[in-house]
Amino acid sequence: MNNTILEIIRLKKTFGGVIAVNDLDLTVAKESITAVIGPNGAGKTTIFNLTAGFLAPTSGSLIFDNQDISGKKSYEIARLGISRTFQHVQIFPEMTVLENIMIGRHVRSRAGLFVSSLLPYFLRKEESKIQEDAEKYLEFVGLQPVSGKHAGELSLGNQRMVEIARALASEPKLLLLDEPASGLNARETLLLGDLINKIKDTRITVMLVEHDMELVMDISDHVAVINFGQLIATGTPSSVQENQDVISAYLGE
Amino acid sequence: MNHSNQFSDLLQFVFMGIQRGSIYALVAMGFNIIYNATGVINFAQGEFVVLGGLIMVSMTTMLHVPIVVAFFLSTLVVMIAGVIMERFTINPVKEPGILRLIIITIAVSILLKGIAMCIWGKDSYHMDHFSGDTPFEIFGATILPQTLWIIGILVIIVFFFILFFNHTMIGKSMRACAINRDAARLVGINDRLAVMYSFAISAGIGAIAGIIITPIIQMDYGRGALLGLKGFGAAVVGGLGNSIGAVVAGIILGVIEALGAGYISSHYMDAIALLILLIVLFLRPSGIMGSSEASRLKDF
Amino acid sequence: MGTKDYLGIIWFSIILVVTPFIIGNDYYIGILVFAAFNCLSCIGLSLLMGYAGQISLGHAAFLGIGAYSSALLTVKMGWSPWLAIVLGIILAVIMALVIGIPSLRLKGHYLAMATLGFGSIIHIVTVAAVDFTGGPAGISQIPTLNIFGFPINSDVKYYAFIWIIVVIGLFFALNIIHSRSGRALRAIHGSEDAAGSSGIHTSRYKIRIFVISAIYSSIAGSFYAHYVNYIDPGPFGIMHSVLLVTMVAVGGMHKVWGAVIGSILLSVLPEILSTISEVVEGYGIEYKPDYDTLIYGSILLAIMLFLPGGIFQGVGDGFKRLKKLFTRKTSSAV
Amino acid sequence: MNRKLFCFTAVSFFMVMSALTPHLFAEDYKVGCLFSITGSASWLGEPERNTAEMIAEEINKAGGINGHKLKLYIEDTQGDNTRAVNATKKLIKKDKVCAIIGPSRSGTSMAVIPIVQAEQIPLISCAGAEVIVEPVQERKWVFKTPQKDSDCVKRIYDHLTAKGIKDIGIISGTTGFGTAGRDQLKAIAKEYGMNIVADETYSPADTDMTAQLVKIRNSGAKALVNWSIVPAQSIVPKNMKQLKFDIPLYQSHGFGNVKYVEAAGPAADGIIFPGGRLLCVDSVSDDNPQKAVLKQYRDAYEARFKDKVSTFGGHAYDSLWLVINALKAVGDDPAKIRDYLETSTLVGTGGVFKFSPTDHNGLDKNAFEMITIKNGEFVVLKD
Repeated sequence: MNNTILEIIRLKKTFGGVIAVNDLDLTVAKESITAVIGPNGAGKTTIFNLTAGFLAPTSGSLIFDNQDISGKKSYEIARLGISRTFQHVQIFPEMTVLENIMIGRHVRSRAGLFVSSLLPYFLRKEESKIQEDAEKYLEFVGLQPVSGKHAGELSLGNQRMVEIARALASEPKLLLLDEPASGLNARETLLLGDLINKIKDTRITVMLVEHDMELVMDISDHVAVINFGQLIATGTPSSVQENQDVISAYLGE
Repeated sequence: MNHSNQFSDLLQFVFMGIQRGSIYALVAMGFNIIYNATGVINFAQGEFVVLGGLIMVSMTTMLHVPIVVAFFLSTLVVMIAGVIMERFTINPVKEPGILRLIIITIAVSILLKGIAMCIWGKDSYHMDHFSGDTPFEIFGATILPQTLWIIGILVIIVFFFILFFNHTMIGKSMRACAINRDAARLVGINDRLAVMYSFAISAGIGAIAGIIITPIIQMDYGRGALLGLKGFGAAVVGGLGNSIGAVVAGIILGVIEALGAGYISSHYMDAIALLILLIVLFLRPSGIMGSSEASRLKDF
Repeated sequence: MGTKDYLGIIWFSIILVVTPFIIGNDYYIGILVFAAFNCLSCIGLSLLMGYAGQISLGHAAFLGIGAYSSALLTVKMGWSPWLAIVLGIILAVIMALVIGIPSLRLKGHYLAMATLGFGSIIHIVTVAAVDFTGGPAGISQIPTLNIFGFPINSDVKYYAFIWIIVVIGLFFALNIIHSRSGRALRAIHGSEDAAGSSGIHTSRYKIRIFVISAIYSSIAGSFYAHYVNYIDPGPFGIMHSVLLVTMVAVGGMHKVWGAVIGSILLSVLPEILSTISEVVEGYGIEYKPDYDTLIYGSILLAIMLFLPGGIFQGVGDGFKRLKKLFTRKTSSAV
Repeated sequence: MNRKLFCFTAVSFFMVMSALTPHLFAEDYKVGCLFSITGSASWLGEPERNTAEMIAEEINKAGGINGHKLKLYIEDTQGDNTRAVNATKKLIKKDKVCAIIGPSRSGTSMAVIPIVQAEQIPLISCAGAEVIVEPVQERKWVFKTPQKDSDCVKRIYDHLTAKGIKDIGIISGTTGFGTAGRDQLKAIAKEYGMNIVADETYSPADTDMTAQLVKIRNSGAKALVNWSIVPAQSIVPKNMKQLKFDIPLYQSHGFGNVKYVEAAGPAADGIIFPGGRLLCVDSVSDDNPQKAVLKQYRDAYEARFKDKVSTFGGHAYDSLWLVINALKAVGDDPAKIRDYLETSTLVGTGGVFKFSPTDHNGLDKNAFEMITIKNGEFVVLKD
């Protein structure tokens, strides 16, 4: 139990009549890299959305760090220590790269709206601390050269890095990466793999949904295969690769 | 007061309500068609109604065009106005943020109002009823032939509406765009064209609403805002995007308004529909006929 | 607040101080007083539109709440105007919470609809509740303001007073934007999902900023009542709400400075138009104030289509381009 | 040069000059006008502006006022308070007018009163509400020409009393005019022993008043008074006809617009309302002192603007002539004009005015004529 950071128990989510996630059980080990794979429409992103609080489960529960988080709102879950990135990059295009990452420090700082409007001078210290911290994460993903640019002007690969840096800046225990390699070229994907390993080294658990099998097999400690909202196989990359159910799910019977 | 008298009063209020409500329903349908195609509330919807009414008045009283011909011509003119609006203000926008599109429709509504004021001035225009104004009596309550026209035309429009969206290629592709624009584009539907059609149809429905109500209310350039607002209320109460819901909600709103004016107070009549709009918005944002899950995913 | 904004405020204040000496005439100063009311409302509204990405089509109702609170409490109950203003603010906050909490919890632009309905209801109530608000006949003999026994009873005095208030309001607004909260607001505007996943309580921020923008309008409404000394429901209808949105959008909704510029520009526009009309009349072209509506609509539409960042950003970009052109030329010359 | 001749030439030159000066170099008399020419109440402002321009042209063609040209500064309030306040300031501070006529609406009049009181410029409002000139102590600089609401109510109640009707329903539009009338109807009812059994309202944008009328029908009212100035008022007679609700319908003087009669169609026939005599010039008896003025104004207006004359233009006519008479008598000093106005009399379109320090309206209930609609025309009611 102590080795588990996220435990998904009999999780179910339906949209109208469509069942997206069906009685799913899944555990994610601490400080591991766990990949969730499966054919399109298998319910992977729905699992992420449920975990990160963007959707409320129809039934079942999610235990994160010994705490039931099912049905909690996304901002609450973020405060508890789950950060995520999105399948379609969600950055703040009008803000600079540094500011984007400073947003990640939101949960680790306190200044309120009313004080900041009336007495901004008392908050100088905190503000410069936020910036200092953000710069560390900027360096971590290697984006210092573009720090002052508007995030919307960056290449997709760099935008992904901004997103990841922002997520890391909130000091999560669990990082959810939703198809981080989609849209990246081969070189960028390699760098991404290195980065994810680097993140793991900082003792953050990484859970990712990914279609790039090479990347998944390369970096994952565990792989969970989902089809029709159900878990059909789990294990090490190599064991999953040989699983008959997985092969038939991918190839179609 | 004896019972039959009370009943005839009630009936009278209901007639009044249905007449008002039918117009709200038509305006609401117009909102929905554009909403489904673009995800935007078209604030110029009320101006289509005004344009329809005013053009009809000019055609029948000044140019002496026969009513039936004028009816179709006025509708056509307003539909063209709708298409022009779409081609010149909605279509060219490259990165259509919802906020920006909303403000664009507000700008168009101001512009249309200004144009109407320049062409027709500020007088209110009245027009003869389609088939006389001798009321029929039903159980002690009276109903104008024009009201029957309004109800009849509403029914016909709803009928054609269902036919169009379920049984024609254009209608089906428009529906596909409303459900999932990306997917529709993938199967080769021109979504931009669908947006244009939606403006044409919604302008046409708005114009018809204006044409049929003008004999009763006297049309002037400034009526668009309130008609738009009430129709908007109907669209929300019926569930944004749900046109049949809008028709039901429009008539319910109209009847509640009339009953409110009749039994509670006429001083706050206009506030009643708006209050219902707010209550529905707060308690059931998906509308009385929509699913609550859907509203959470809506952009607007 | 950034250095640029400090410089901006200083320049703005200098312009404000110099202006009365240039224009001289009390009449024009009066127009600038009205511009100040719009400016104050628009600063609040731009926080909502530009930074929280929400649109309110009922802000004139908050003006009305401020104006009517001030008028009723001072005229009918003999309260001090300052106390009345505070009560107006409290009422505006309560109403903003009532409207904001349910509609801002939802994604998207439900606030636009709710405020539209709310704005009309407030307007209908001011018209219909004759015993309370005086109905369409309005409330007259609203006292002029006093600061420590010093009456603000001329246009010039009011000009000075109200623009000081605006500058203070501007200062607060700029502080908000450049704080942690302001960043959070901009993030919400950029991507609500990403903001949520970064631990930002999106709906709470949106509600707060909506409340703040309501406070700005309520204050503007109170000061309006004390300046004109008479109010009726006329200026608090939907059309004024739309005008305020127009001002913010024309000026540039992504910058508070845009709202300042937009509101001043559109407030003096009728004046400019009537001056132009006098000139063109000399050439036999008749211009009627009727066309004002057309011109407002056209300006708004043109800005939204071609300069979605508004005049403020448009002018800024123009300068940048010019600068680039200039530096390139000089460098190529060297 | 012969010295004597020089003296003679010089003296005669100065004499001729001084005789000519008022005509050649006299400063214009500046009068401000505040009319809601555009916007929602343009039907008031347009005839007012037309009338004022017509009179000014006439006066200037005839050589002006004591040799001074009459110059009008016409401002459009658009029926909006803010604009009205701005425009008033402009007239007083930029154009330096000596008197102001207008505004057209009661609300805008109320909004500008504090300014003219403070700046001490006489204002003759063209709007209906009585509060504009009352209490007179607080309205030193404010006058108005339209007939009083209370007099209109009295004429209606006189007529009802003569017919023996006591139970009445009232329905009014929710504008300044309608609300003021509603208050007066209720206030004066007791004096006449009237019993108001139903009190309904409708907004200017309303489209159907059957609900209100059914309520009035159920209240047992024997007559209905419809008090409004907006176009929506013509829906009331139409709805009554639709409901086959057949009791006498009285309107206020706000019905005095041919367009409303046209909009109501045949349903308008038989409506009774107290109105200015301008509406029914031809059926006013020849011995009425106003007849000549009415006929002259109507003919001039209709010939020039190809539009039916309205009582609203008449209010501007009366206001401007009051100012012109004052200018003739005392010149363009605002304080003198004000003092003169308080003693003015005028046979105008709205009635025979007799102003006094306690009466800044100068009209009584005889300013109204009971008018009815016959075949879509206004005629004097004879019974």
